[in-house]
Amino acid sequence: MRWTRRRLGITLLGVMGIAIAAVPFLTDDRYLLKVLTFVGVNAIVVAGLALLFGYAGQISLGHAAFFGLGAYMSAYLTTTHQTPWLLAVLAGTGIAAAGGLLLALPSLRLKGHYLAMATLGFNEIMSVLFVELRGITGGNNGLSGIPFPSIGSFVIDTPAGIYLLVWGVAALAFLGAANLVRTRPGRAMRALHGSELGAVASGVDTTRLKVQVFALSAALAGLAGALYAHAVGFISPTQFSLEFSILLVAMVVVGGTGSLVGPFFAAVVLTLLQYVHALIPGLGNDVASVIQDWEVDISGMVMILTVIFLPGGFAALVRRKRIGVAVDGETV
Amino acid sequence: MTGKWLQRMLPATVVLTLVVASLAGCSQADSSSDEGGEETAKEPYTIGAVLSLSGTYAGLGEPEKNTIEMELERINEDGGVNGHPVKVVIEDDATDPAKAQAATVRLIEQVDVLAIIGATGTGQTMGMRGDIDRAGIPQVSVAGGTVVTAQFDPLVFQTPWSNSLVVPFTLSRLRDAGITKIALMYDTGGFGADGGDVVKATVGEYGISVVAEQTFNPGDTDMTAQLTMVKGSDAEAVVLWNAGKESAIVAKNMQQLSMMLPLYGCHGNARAEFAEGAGDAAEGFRFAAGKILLPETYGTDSMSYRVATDFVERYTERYGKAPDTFAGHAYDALYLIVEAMRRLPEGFTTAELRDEIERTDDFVGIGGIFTFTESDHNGMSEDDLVMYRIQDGAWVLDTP
Amino acid sequence: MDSAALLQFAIAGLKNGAIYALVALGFTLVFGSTGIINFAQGEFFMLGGMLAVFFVRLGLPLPIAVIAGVLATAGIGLAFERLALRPRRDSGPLVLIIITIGGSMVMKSLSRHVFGGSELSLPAFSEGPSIVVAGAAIERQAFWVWGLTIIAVVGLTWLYSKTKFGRSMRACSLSHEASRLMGIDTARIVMVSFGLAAVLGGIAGVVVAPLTQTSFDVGARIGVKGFAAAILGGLGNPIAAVVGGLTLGLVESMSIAFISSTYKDVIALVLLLLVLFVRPEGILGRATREKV
Amino acid sequence: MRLLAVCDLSKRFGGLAAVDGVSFDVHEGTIKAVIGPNGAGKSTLFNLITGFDRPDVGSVDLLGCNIVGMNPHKVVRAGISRTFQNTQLFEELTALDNVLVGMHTQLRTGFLGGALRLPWTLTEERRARERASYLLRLVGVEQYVMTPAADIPHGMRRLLEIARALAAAPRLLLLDEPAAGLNNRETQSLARTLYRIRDEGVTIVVVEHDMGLVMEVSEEIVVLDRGRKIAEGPPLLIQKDAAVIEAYLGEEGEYV
Repeated sequence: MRWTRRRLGITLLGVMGIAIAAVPFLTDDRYLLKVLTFVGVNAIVVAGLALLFGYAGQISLGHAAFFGLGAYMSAYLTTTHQTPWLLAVLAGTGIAAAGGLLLALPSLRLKGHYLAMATLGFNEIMSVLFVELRGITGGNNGLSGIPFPSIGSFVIDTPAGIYLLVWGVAALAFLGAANLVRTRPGRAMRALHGSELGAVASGVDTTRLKVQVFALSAALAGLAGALYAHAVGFISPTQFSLEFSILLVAMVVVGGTGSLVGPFFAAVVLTLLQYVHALIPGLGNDVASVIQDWEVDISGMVMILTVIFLPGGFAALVRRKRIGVAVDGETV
Repeated sequence: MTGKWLQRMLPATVVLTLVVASLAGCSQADSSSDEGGEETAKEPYTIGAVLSLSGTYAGLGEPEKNTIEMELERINEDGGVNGHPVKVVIEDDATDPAKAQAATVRLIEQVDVLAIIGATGTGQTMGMRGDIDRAGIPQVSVAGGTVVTAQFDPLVFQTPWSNSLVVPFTLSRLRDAGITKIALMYDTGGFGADGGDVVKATVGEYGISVVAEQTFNPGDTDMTAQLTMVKGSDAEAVVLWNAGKESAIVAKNMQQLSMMLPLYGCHGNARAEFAEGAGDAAEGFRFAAGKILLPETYGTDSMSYRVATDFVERYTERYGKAPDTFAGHAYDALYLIVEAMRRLPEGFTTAELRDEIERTDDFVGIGGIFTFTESDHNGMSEDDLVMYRIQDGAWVLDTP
Repeated sequence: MDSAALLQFAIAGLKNGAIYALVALGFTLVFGSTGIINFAQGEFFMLGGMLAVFFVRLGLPLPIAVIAGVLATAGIGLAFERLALRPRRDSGPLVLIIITIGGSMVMKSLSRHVFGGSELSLPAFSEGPSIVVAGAAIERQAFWVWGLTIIAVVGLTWLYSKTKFGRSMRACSLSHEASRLMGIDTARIVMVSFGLAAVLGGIAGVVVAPLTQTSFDVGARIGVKGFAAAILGGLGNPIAAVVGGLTLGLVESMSIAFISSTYKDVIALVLLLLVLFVRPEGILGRATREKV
Repeated sequence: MRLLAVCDLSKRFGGLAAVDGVSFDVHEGTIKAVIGPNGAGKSTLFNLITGFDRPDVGSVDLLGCNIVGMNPHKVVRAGISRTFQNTQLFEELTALDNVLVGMHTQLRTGFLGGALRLPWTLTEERRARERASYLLRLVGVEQYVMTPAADIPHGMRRLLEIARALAAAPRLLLLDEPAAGLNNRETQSLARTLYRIRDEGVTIVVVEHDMGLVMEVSEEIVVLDRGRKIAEGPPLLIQKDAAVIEAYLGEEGEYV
C-alpha cells in the first residue's frame, strides 16, 4: 500500500513535469508562455522560501530585495560589461547569497518579529539603493536592453526557449529542495521548526543552519531575479518592492508549511490570478476587469481564510487525507 | 465540536458574503461601461491600452480610462473610422513594468491590436519597449518621463509635455523674473528625479545656478527639515518637481516657516487635489502646464478652445468632475491614432499607421498642438504651455 | 548652522517623531497583550484619516467627523480581531502575523474601492498662522499632534499601572495560559487592545491628515515607520514607544540637516538594524532570558 | 577511568544559588544518579554540563578537556548527549526521523550533497537508517518507526528521546527524569534498557525521582539539596545517610 501510494505520487509529479515541459510544443501563444515564465520565476523563489519558512520556520519579508539584487547584478554585468550570460547569472546568484549571508549573520539571532523587522528594513534600504545607485541601476528609468540568455553563440531568444530554461531551473530547484528535506540538512531544518532545544541537543548548530538556509533561499531568489531580468529585458525599482516580498510569503503560507508541492501550487495560482482575465477564454471583459481590480483583495482574503481554516495550508489538507489511509511519514 | 466549528464558520461566512456582495455590485456597475461600439458592417479596428488602474498610479490611470471610454463612444456614434467601428481593449498594469509588458504581449498576440496607448507610467512604458519593437506596432505613451522620447524609438510617441519641454519654459520665466539662484526640490520617484535631472542639466543655459538641492521620498509627510536647509541658502526662488500629494506639504511647510520665496511647481501640480490640499498656502504658487486648465488661454476664437471646452463639458457632465491633465493626455493619444487611421486607406499596415502618426501636423489636442517629426515624437512646443498662478484657490494666468 | 535652524530641525523631528510614536503605541499595545506584531496597524492610521474625510463630506462638523472617524476605525479594529484573529488566537506568532498582513492588504484595497485612488484633504483643527518660538516656526496642528501623543502615553501608562484591566493586560503578555487560569478573560483583553490600537492609529491618521492629506496607500509607509519606532524603543511599554518614535523622527531630520535628504530613510533604517543587532530588546526594553 | 569531572560548579540566578560549589566524578562504564528534592538544582546542573547554561565558576572536564563555555551543539560533538525533563521531540517528524536528526553529528551530508543526492550521500543515508532502526529496537520503540512523534504514547516518547540522544554516539548520556510518567512495567523495562545502553559502552548520569529505579540501576548516587552536594556514595550508604534523610523529610511523601 505504501509503495503504491508513493509511486502514485511520483507518477503524478512525473506527469505534471511532462505536461509543463510540453506546453511550448503545444502552443505558440507568446502571451501564455510569457505569463507561465513568470510563474516559473516565482516558483524558483518559492522553492527557497518554502525551505526557509515552511521547513526552518524563519520569516523573511525581504526576498524581493534579493530577487532585485540578482536581477540588477546580472543585468548590469551583461549590459555594461558584456559579461557572458552564464557568468552574470552566477554573479547575480552569488551576490544575493552574499547579501543573504550578511543579513542573516546578525539577524538570525533574532526571533520572529525582530527578524520580520530586520528583513523588512533590508528590503526598504535596497529599494532606495536601487533608485539611487543610478550608475548601476539606471535609477527610476530602470535598465533596458538586457540581452537574452546565451551560451557562447547559442542565444535563447524565443519565448519557448526562455520558458524551457526557466522551468528547467525551477524543476532543478524543486528537485534539489525535495532531496534536501529528506537528508541530513533538511531533517535538521524540520527539527529546528519542531523544537529548537531538541535540535541543539541533537548537536545541530542552529545558528549556522539558519544562516545557511537563509543564504540558500536568498541565492535562489537571486537566481530567479537574474533569470527574470533576461526574460523580461527591462527592470526597474518598483518591481522589487515590499509588496512583492509579501506576495511571496503569501504563496508559501497558502501552500502550506512543511511542504514543497503546496507552495509550488500556490505560486502557480497566485501568480496566475494576476493574469486570470486573459487566460480563461470566453471570460467577459467586465468580469475580467473586476477580477483585475479586486486582485489584491482576493489574495488578502485567500491568505486570511487559508490560515484560519487550513492552518497547514493546502498541503495539510491533502496530507490529512493521506494519513487517514496509510501511514506514510514522508512528505514529498 | 459543532459549536467550535460554527464559531469559526460564522465570521468567515459574514466576510465571504460581504466580499461576494461587493464583487457582484461592482460587476453590475462595471458591465454598463464596456458596451462601446455598435455592430456595423465593417470589422472593427482594435487599439490596445495599457493603463495603471491599480497600484501607485491608480489615480492617474482612472481619468485616462474614463476619457478613452467616453471618447470611444463618440467616435463610434460618428461612424467610427471610415465606417469601421473602433474598439479599445484596456489592460491594467497595476503600476508594474512586468505586468505592462505581459499586457503588451497579450494585446499583440491575443487581441491583435493595431496600436497601443500607454502606459500611464514611465517605467511601465519603458518595460513595454522590447515587445513593441519586436511587433513593429506604434505606441503612444501617456507617461511624462523625458526618457520616453529622449531615448528615441521610431515606434514610440508621447502626449504629455515632457520635462525637457516644461523645464526650459519654467527656467526662462525664472530668468525673465530676474532670478539667478534657485533651490531645487524634487521627489526621488520617477517623475521628480527626472525633472530634477533636467533642471540641473539646463539651468546653466539660463544663467541660473542651483544653490540648494533637497529631495524627499514619495509618501513623506513633512518637508520642514529640507526647507530649513533651503532657508539657510541664498536661493531667490524654490523650484519644486513633484506630481504627488507631497507638493501640498511643501507649500504648507513653506508657509509655516514664513518663507516668502516664490515657489515654482510644474505640470504635475495641475490637479485640483493640490490646490485643495495646500489651501491658502498655495496662494501665489506658480506652475507651467498646458492650456486646458483655462481654455480661454487657447484664445476664445481658436479651434483649441472649442475642442477643449467641448471635452471639459462632456467629461464633467458624465463623471461629475472636471478632467485633469491626465485625461487630456489620453484624449490626445486616442485621437492621434484615430486621426491617423482616418487618413489611411483600407487595409493599412501597422508600419503605415506608424508613418502616418509621425506625419501628424498641427493636430489640435488638449495638451497642445501636435506636430511630429522624424526626430521629435513629443510634438509640442513651449507655445503650448502657459504659466499659471494660484489665486484665491483657483488657477489664473500668470502674465509675465 | 544657527541655533534657530537647529531648533527648527528638532521641531520637525519631534513632530514626525510624535506621529511615529502614536503608531508605535498601537503596535506596543497589541504586542503587549497578544505577543504579535499587527501589520495592519498602518491601515488603522489610513482608515482614521479617510473616514474622517468621509464624514466631513457627509456634512458633519469637523470635531464630530474626527471623533466619528476614530470610532469607526476602532469598530473596524474590533471586527478584524473578532472575525480574523480570534479563530486562530492560540496559534504561533507567525500565523497571526500572516493574518494581519492579509488584513492590511484587504483594508487598503477595499478603501481604494470605497474612497477612490486620489488624495483627500481634511481642514486643520485650529486655524491660524504658525507660532514662532526662538526663531523657529511651529504650525498649530503640531500642538495637536504633541498633545494627543502626551494624552495617549499618559493614558496608557495609567491604564497599565493603575487599573485592574491594565494589570490583566500585562499578565496576558506574560502568559495567556496562566492569565486564563487566574480567571482573566483573555479574549476580551485581546479584543479591547485591538480596539485601542485602532483608536491610536485612527487618532494618528486623523491628526496628520490636515498636515499631509491622506489616501488609501499611506498605511504601509507609516506602518513601517511605527513598527521601526516600536522596535527601536523596545516593544511592550508605552514610554519606550514614544522614545523610539521621537528618536526615529530626530534621526531623520538630523540626517537631512547634516548628511543627505535622499538617504534619510536609509540612515534611519541602518540605525534601526544596528540597534536590533546590538540590543535586540530596544533602547528601553528589558532583556528577556530564555528559559530552558 | 574518569570520564567526567565536575569541579566546584556554581550558578546563581538573581540572588538564588541554583548550583553551589558542586563537585563529583563520573567513571566510564558506570551509571550514576543525581537525586534531590524539587528545586535542588538537578536540571540546572545538567544545563551547566551540556552548555545550555554557563556556570559562574567551576569547571567541567570531559576526558581532561574543559568543556565549560562550549556551545551546546559542540558539547554533543564532544561526546555528551542529553534528554529533557519535558521531552523535546520533533512532533511532526516520525520516530525514525527523530533518531536520524539525533545522528546529525555522525553524518556528513551537507547542503550540496543533500540536494544533489550524490552516490555517497545515498550510501550514508542507508547506513544511517540501519543504525537508527537498531537504536529504536534497542530502546524498544521499533513499532512506531513511521509514526509522527506527536502520535506516540507518552512512555514511549521518553524512550524515543533516549534513542535520539544515543544516535549522537555519546560517551556520556545525561537523562533528565526518564521514568517520569511511566508505569511500573515500563519503569522495569527502562531499567533493562539502561543496562543495555551501559553494556554498549555508554556511561550514564540520570536525574530521577523514582527511588526504586535509582537504587536498582545506579552504582553511585550524588544527592543535591538547595544547590549543594550533601552526599555521594553507593546506594546502600546513601539510604542511611542522615543528611539525605533530613533533606527528604523536609519534603513530604517521598520515600527513601
